[in-house]
Amino acid sequence: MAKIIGGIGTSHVPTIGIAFDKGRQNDPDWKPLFRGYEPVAKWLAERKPDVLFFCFNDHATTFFFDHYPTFALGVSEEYRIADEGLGPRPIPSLKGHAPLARHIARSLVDDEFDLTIFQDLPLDHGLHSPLTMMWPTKPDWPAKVVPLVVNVLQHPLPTPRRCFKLGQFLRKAIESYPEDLKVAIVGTGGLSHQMIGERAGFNNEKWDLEFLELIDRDPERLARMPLEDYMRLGGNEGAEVIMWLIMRGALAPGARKIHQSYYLPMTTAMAVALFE
Amino acid sequence: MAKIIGGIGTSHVPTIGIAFDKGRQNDPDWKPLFRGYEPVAKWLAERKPDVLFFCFNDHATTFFFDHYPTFALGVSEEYRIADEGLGPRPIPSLKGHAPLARHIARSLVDDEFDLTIFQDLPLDHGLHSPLTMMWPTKPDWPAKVVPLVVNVLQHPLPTPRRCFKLGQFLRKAIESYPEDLKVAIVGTGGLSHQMIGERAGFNNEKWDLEFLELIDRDPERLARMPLEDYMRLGGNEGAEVIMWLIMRGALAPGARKIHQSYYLPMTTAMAVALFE
Amino acid sequence: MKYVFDLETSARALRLNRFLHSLTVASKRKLFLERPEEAMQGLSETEKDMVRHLDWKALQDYGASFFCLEKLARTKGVSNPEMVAAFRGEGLEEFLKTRRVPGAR
Amino acid sequence: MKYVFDLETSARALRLNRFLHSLTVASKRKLFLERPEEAMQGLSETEKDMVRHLDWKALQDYGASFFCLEKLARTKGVSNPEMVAAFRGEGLEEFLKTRRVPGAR
Ligand SMILES: [Fe+3]
Ligand SMILES: [Fe+3]
Repeated sequence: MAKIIGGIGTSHVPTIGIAFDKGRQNDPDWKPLFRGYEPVAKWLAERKPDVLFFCFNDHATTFFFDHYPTFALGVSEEYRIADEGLGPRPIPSLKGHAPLARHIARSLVDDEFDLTIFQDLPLDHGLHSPLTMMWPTKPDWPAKVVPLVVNVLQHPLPTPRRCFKLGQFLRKAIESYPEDLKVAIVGTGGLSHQMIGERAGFNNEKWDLEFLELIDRDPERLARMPLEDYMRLGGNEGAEVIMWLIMRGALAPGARKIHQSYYLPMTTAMAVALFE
Repeated sequence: MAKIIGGIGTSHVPTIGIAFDKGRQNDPDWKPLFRGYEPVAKWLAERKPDVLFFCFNDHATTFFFDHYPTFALGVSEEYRIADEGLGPRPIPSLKGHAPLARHIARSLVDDEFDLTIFQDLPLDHGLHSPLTMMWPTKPDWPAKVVPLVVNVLQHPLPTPRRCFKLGQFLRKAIESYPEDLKVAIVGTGGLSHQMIGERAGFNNEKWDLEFLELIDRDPERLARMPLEDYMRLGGNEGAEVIMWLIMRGALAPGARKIHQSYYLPMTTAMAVALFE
Repeated sequence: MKYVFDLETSARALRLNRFLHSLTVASKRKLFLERPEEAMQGLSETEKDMVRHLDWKALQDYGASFFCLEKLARTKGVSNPEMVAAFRGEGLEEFLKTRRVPGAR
Repeated sequence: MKYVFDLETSARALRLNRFLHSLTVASKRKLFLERPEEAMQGLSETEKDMVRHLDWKALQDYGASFFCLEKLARTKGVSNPEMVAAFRGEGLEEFLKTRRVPGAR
């Protein structure tokens, strides 16, 4: 049977990917960020999950507002790297675990999650800007992904409670897959930032650290918070951390945070946390 | 406050629309079909709903399998008529009630329905082949629509139970809309037919009549039936009658069927029923 | 064979279904009717051959969605009863004999 | 103004956002860079003018999604901090003074 071996929460700021592509690992401005991901990369290299289940959002790249899903699950064997205006990043196409993804689709739809199913579409930095901090790209990706795209752009967004519940049923879906697979769940987004309006540039380090504590110790409390509170505390765009709740909901209730890093250089608080 | 004044269940066979466009109202082969819709057209002309909320499916016309939603709600002011291979039907563009549709979107997403939202996309015969049997097209449509597109094509499909529950929460959504509007709900699809495989051409009149009885008297029982039973009893494509359950779920529990017509000329059993 | 259009079938026949679906665009239909080989570029030889011969049963068994096949049928002036008859392994006239109102199509 | 990208905003600015989104296609970017007026055909005069002047604040207030604006910014070589500064009504240098690591962009 497939097994969830742990979870990762991570920012997905596009500049993370650009810093990687430009080889800024030792640039003093970026070094603290790269250092923060090292324990996660090491954990992945040692624990060798067969699949990373990625909860992230597309940034009006592949999905446009004429047809916009709340939760869209990818079921392809392969995903191209999307062009976001600078041409695709120079990294390999992603390998999808299609049989697991299709099993998850069946299980979640049966449990009354109204998924959109997608295939043969390219994926944007929401997935692969954090991925290159954690997984080698050469000679190729070490294993496969299953992408879940979440609407955090066009309101109404799914409620935090719905995200947490989706995680809980995702666990059931994965654990009922007959093949022996090791799966890690990745929740992306945040932490605090606001890119628009007079409050653009807003951050809230106090809330960020509280969030990093609650996602470990009391995710149910986060699940009960209305989305408006996330927007007020973490900024309009910072509310995307509800995607961490999907990851947290999929972990065993007794899972614990074993690593955390936080870096706030520019407009978005960049964080990574590892749960086991 | 908005109010649900009744419901309509109807087939959406494409030939219904073609028979209408070719003026076959008095052709002996089609006359029984047109007669069956007359009481419904009369009811609509008398009760004058401001909005028809339409539960139907797209037939791989507007939505393709690279990005396929379970439930997609339209929120546009206007919808073009789709080209399904013969050019668009010669009928006016549909007028959408965008403010009501957006209110429903917010209410349903808040109640944990994971809707896809669409706008500025054309609609196919799933909606307008029955519509032209019930509403005048000249000088223009008499009122507005809100379209809900349901996946009944690519498995996994939503469960019958989920469809019924969606109807119940749709009722809550509509009744909480502040403006005084009269809304009728239309559920489309079926009845028995199978278009593929060795069993292509299959019908089951006995099951059809039972379904027409249960949707009136015991929709909860229909909601408990697994999808496989619908496919076995009504044919693979006939299982699309689960969309009638959304309509039925949105009606007051005490609503009763006040008209029914059934005609099985060719491959699909064509039915229409009116509830108040 | 169960003929349920599931995610496995959908993935397997995605390229073919995408071609069939593209016939909802008037300019694609025109190209296909006038220069079919050019319109079918990108399909495999097997796929092209089934389309060339309007081999409805083979297309279905390969994984074509009935609703995508309808686009090809409309483009080529073929009715649904003709397709249904082909799936049953019958001719149209034979199939129509099993129907209550053979004229209603 | 709350700057929540809701369904009302989305509908109001759909045409503009569709144009911005189209810049994810390399050939559209090329056309826009070489013959902007041709690429902007279909936009209203107001919309064209905001794009011509890269008036980030006006585009935002009109209903452009930040994530669609990012496509225009990448195409024109503008960074996110420049856009954020414009939304705040500041110059880039002024904005960077408020940041902990001004080089990290
Ligand atoms: Fe994001
Ligand atoms: Fe149908």
